[in-house]
Amino acid sequence: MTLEAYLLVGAALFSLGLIGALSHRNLIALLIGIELMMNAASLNLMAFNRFVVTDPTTGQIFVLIIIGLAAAEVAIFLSIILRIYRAYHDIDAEKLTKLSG
Amino acid sequence: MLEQAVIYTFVALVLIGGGLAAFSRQILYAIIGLGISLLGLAGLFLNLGSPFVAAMQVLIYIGGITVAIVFAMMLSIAMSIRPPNPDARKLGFAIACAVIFFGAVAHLIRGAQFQQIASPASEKAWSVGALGHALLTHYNVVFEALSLVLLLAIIGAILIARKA
Amino acid sequence: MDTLSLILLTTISPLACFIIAIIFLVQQPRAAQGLVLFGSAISLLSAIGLLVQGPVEPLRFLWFQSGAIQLQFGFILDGASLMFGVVVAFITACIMLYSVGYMAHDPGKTRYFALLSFFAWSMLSFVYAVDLLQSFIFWELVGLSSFFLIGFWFEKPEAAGAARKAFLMTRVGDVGLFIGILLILQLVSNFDIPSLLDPQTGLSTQVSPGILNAITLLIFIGIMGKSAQFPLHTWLPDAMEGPTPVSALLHSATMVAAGVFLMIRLHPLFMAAQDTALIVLSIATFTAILASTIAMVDTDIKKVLAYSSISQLGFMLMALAAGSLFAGVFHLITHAVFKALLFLCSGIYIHAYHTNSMAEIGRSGGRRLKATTLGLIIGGAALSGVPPLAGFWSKEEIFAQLGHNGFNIYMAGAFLAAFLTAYYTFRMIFLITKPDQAPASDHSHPEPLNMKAPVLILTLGAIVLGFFGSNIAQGLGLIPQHHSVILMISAVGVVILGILIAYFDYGRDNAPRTGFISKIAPLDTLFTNKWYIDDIYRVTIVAITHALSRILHWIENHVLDGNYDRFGLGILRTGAKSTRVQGGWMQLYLGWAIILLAVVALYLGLQ
Amino acid sequence: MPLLSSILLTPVITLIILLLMPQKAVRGIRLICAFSGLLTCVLSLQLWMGYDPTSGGIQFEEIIPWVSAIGISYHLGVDGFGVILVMLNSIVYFTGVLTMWDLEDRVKEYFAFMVLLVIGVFGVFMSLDLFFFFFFYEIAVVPMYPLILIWGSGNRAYAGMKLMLFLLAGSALLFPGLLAIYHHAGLNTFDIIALSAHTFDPQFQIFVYPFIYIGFGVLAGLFPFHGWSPTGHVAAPSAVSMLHAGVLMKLGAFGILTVGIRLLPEGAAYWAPTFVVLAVIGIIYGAYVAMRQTDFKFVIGFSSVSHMGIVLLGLNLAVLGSVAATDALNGAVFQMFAHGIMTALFFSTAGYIYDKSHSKTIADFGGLGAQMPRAVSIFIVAGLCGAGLPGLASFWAELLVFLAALKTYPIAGVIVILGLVLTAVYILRVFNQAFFGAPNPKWENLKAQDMSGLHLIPRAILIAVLVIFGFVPRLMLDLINSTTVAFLGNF
Amino acid sequence: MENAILFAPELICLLMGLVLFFCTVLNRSYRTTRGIAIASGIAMIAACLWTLSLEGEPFFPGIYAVDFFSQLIKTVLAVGFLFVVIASANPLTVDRNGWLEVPLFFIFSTLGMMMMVSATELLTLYVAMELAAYPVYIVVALHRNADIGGESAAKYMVQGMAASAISLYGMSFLFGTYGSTYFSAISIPHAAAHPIFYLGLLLTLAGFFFKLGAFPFHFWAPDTYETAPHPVITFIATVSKIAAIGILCRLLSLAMPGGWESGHAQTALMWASVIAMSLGNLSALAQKDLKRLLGYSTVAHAGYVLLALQTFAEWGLTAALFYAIGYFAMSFACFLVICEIGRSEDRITIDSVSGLYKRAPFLSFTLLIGLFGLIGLPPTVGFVGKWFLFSAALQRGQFYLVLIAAINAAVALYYYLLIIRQLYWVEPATQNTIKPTPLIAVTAMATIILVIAMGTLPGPFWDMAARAARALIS
Repeated sequence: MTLEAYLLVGAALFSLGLIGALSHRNLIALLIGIELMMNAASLNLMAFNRFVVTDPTTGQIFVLIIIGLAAAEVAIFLSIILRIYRAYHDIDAEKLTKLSG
Repeated sequence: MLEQAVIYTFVALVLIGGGLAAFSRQILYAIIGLGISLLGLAGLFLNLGSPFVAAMQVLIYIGGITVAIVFAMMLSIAMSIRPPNPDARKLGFAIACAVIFFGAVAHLIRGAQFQQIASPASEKAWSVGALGHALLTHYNVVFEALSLVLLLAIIGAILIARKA
Repeated sequence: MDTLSLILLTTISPLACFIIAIIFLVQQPRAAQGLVLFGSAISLLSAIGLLVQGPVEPLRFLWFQSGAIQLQFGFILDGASLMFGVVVAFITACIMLYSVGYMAHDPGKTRYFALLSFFAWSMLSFVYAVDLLQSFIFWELVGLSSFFLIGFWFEKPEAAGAARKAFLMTRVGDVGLFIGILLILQLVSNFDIPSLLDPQTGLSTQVSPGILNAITLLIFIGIMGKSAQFPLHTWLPDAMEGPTPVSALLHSATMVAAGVFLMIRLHPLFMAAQDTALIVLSIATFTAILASTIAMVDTDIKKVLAYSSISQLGFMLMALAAGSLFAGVFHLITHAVFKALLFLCSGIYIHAYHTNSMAEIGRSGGRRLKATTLGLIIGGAALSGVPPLAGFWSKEEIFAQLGHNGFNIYMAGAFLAAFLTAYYTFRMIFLITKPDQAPASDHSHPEPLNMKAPVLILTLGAIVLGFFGSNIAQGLGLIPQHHSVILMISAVGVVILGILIAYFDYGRDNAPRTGFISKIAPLDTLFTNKWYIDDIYRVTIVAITHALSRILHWIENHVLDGNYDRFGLGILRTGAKSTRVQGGWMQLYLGWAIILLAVVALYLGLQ
Repeated sequence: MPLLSSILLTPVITLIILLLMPQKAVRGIRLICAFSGLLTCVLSLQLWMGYDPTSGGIQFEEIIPWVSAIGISYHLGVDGFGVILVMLNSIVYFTGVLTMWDLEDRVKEYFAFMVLLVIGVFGVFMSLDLFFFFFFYEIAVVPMYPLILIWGSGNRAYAGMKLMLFLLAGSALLFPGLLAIYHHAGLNTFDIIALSAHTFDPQFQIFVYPFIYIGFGVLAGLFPFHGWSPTGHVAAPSAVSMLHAGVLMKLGAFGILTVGIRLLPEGAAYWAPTFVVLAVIGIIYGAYVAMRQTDFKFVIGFSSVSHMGIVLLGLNLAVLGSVAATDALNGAVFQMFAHGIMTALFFSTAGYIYDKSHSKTIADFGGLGAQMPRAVSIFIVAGLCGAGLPGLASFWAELLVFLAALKTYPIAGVIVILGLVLTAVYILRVFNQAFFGAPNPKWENLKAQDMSGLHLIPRAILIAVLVIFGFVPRLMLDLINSTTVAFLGNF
Repeated sequence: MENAILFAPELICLLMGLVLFFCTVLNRSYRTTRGIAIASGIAMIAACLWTLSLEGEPFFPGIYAVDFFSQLIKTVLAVGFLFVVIASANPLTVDRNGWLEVPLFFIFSTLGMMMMVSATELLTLYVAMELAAYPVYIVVALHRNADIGGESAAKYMVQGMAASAISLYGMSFLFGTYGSTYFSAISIPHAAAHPIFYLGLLLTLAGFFFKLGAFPFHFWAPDTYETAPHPVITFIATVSKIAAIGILCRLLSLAMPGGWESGHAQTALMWASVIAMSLGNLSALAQKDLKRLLGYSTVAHAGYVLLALQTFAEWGLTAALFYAIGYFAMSFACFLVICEIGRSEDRITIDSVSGLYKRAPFLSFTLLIGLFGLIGLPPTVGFVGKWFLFSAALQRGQFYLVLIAAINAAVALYYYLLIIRQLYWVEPATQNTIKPTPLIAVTAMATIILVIAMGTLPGPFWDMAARAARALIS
């Protein structure tokens, strides 16, 4: 598979993630969408790492770090979801519009 | 040929999983979709020459993150199992956005000319050892910072989730 | 004393009195009154001193410089200003003396005397001014003092209204004058009156006749305002709301004569501007007749005298426009004396009987005030032109001039006016001296000495002044016009005719006591309503001004200001709307942001 | 100590002292302000005397580099215009302090804001650096809002807001304009003198000049952007109106002169015919609208629009380069001074009447002349000055401007001179409705409260100034004329 | 060792952060924790000043740069941290359980920001950015009302995560175009992959725009401003803004001397600037909530800064840096007052400051100065700063752009004046006075002095900013 193909897959994945992030009301679904978007970036990095870059360590480390940060991110986000859930027993993103003035 | 088939399978996994994650109205299916997609990605990573990253993807992403999401979902399950009303308008908007974006990016990608290298770097450069070395020399700041972030995330998660 | 100190004494002493009185003596009216009288006396003496010294070269000082313009101030001391200066100072002094009695019980005495002093200063400064702009300044200040004096009893709305009317109408004229002066300045960058009038290098040699006509016409507009000529004359009758001495001083003898005096000053220019002279002549003649006709039917003694002043001012301007400087000056001086006299007499009547109506005064026993009635009759006769009183001589001079220059139509007008003058004057005299019913009882107090004295002095003046015609002419360096006997006889005839008709209408026993004009109803209505001129103003100029101001006020509030406010509110509303767009559904933002990015990226890619 | 900095620092130091003084020391605060006002007057007088009118150039210059990297320097200096305007500000400042002597509410803050305003005004009149010019310009505008809001009357919140929005909208036009001048010259300096030596591209001048003109013009009451001014005047306390109409509006005209005309002469000449029309409309329009106002201060406010129109007219005529340019500019500057003093007198007196009666409605009064003869007399003097009566300072100014107008645009000249009648109409209307006629028994109690003693001092000073310059215009014209000649020599 | 000195501010920050961490573990009182945090703030400032003039690369070459620019920003960040900790004397709006950790999160976030401005490599930058962001997500969530905190944190975080994902995606293209993550490599123009490069750049910048709260990623700002606990929002509005402007300067400086400067990037930034300031100001007009209003106003101010940055010139950079420092002081003045008056109130509306003049004269004066600064009136830094920003844009001849900005500034006047009106004119609802502690009074005084000093004597500050800008470009 060529670089271009990988990139297109990445773009598709990103777009799917976007749909997830934009269309869902559930906070967890939003999170999933965003994770897909980040993974699309990872795929791109890996593909470039393979086809373009002479020293392949950078891309890999980049992806590893992304994975690590995603873990941290998810941890925080899920705890926030739990906090909201405690308060509301609901995790509907649209209910959150109550805040905006 | 077989190799190609495997790759396409992975690609299919990525896209199908992604589709499931994106379009499913049931959170559980979405999580499963995410898992599938990540699995496919791990396969692609493997194919791109990095077994270590692929392994990490499986371990942390699928093994850690996805499972954490499942737990979170189960903790808040009382509400989330009720299927939310489908909102066609919202979905349509999301799809439109995604399509436009995809169109634009795809167009650009097809038009771009990357200076591709003739052949992949040596095995040594791809090795885990090289990775570890770079992580501890070249990217030591990043590594330290990442650990700090993880520490903070743990503290934060505990604090936030703690019952008042 | 040298000329400079004399002239300074003449002009500055009233000013000094004014300042001291208004600042320090508000609580001491008697002191203020004494001071002002004293100042006026000094002023009069110095003016006489100047006159005795005779004409000298003008004195000039640099006033300021701006660009190409250099303005001077100074004093012009030729025959006209010297004589008129003495007249002004003299009449002012008389009237101040008279006012001591007339205003004895007024609470605003200090203000009154201070203002009189202020008037004396500005009027004298105007008379002696060497620079046209200087003249204008004092011309305006004279107007200002007139404004304050007319409105002296400002608690009376009529007085306040009259003051405003006077100020505004003269202001209209002043604008014309101002433009005229500025035109002169523009053309020759010089305001010095003697050099403007210089036959070799003066204004008339530098500009085309058309422009000269325009300039003199504009100046004449100012004169019209100040000297109450048609159509700017209506303020003067109203101005009679002021105290009577003020009417005597300002609105007959001196201030209104300032316009005439300005024309005297600039006489050569007017003579050079043929068309203007003709226009002036026409307007003056018309005014003389117009005012006389109104005087014929008015019942208020001061109004009658006011209209008479207008008409006499018309006479003076006629003389000047017809080309005789001497006739104008002569009539100006004699008129000043006898009209002041008449006003003072009327003042005594009003003071004594608290009424302005001639018939009422007569009924209340006006003729019992002997000195006053004498003054009234002498002054009236002088006004009518009964020989050999002052008015006869000066009016003769005017007729002579008109006849000499062949202005026959205007002369006919003048005769008509003279006839009417005689008629309405004697109508007034008869109404007062021969009342329709005998006065019930005499409850009037006799005129006090300080009021009687000025009357007597002026009566004397009205009798003898006519014989000084040649001296005046000499002072001006002119030769009087030769009088034709026919003209003189016919003039006297006209006067006598007027007196006779007045006698027939009012004087004889069982007279009808209505004017002959009442038999011609339309004219009677016209005259009684003062030719409807005020009404015409009310429905035209006043109404237009009000309408315009209303329209612009509306524009200000609704178009300009309103739109600014609307604009501001619009922005606020947009703000509220923009927040509403941003509120809520947070994924929408993200979507739009992505679309935006995509479009930009695509745009870049397609380039 | 350099003179200009001393004048500028006097209020600055006063401000600092004020801020350090306790709230309660009302008397001390007043005395300090009065003293500082007097000191500025004395220093301004020294400036006036020390200025050598024969050369007509910039004198008393002081330069300290400020941000040298981009060419900002603290550059002070005055020409003849500056001298008289500094004097004007000192007089109004001093008399303004005296006018507000009786203030009881938040005295310290009031005077602090007022002094800040004064600092700004002084700064503008002295600055020869675009940055500082604008800096002080904005400083002068800022305190208006709290002053109106806290101590004002009537619809003050609205008025204050409107005023600030208008003025800062004007600044919004100025901002790009001033900076464009700087960058277009490419000299890396904001120094006005240095910039004036540079010849700007005519196209550029034509483009930028309207921004400068309208930007400053808003503050100068330029029709049709004058709406803030009457409203603001009405709501402001009297000393603020004094400073505002008396001095602040002059900033706008001074800005047009110093920045617009000095730096962009060709642009100014290109636009002058248009702006002459606006100025003439402003003069007439202001007079007409003033005729229908029911509030003293509104009348004065619109009269300011009309009178400032004369200044603007003069400025525009001056740039047309005709023979009358000198007269026009002389007249405009003279009018700035005369109008400043006159309006100060107007507002201080109207304010006094308002303070005692709490009414500003003309129709409420009637025959007030019998009840408060002194206050009314002073008001009448101011009114007559407004009507352009000779013998008071503004006559000369109007004379010179009208003369130039008549020379350059005869029709415009005739129209504005006819405006004199309109001015008389609305002034007399006020006199007749409020001061003459039968006294209103409602105000009998005011009889005991007529102006006296201390209250008369500031008004007497202002009247004296009006009369002195009314009869001896030379005192001022000698000073301005040489400057004008030098200024117009640049064209 | 030399490297350690170059890294001293971050090192001290890290060490003090660990000390604070142990404090929380040992469960000492909030007073102690705060005391330590203040001490660490002072130590950080000292370290920053010590290293102010140093230059070098403490780690692997190309990853991390210490220069005048970075140290200047770090100094301001350290000052900001100190001030915010002082201001959070009574974080009553924060969950009582989380009090102790608040300084801890602040200090780590500050550390992340410090690293951000020194990072010269994409990956480092990215990690530093997340290090700066996560603690803030956490403290936002730590509102004493779980529902408010959770909601606002979730919103904030979703936007933040999406932005980082987009940013990452963009970085991947940059990486692909150049095969390197070093800025030094990226700054060289690359003709072949031109369009895709722009895509990468745009997406990357989008992430940073989120940080700056600039259009189009500003939507989180008002909501978060309104609902986050006062000390937290003080931190977000002051410290993180500095870092954001710093990093934008760093990124855009790549474009400068013969770099990929181009009409496109400029056009995009220009539009972003115009829309940000207009939208921010217009929306602020309609606000009643004070913090929300300031949130929109931040958006507008970001627009002003972009106005200078889009010039891609030294002048613009200098002006932006100058304004960043000034903006820090001005907005801190406002938020300090909000922290003080709103100790126990969740919402600070405009009415909350009614008649504050009577209740707390000094605080209201502080707020007044802050607002004057934000309006852009002399003698505050707001005026001078705007002068510089607009001047920078005009250097490029963007007359109309400056006109729009200036008109925006005039529109903004309205809502700021409304606050001032409430402050000084309206009668207070309660009479209880607020007396700031001496420490807070001193801080407020220092802020006022900074605002006015920068406004009246801008010379030294400008020179510093110019030096920093030169350090960036060279």
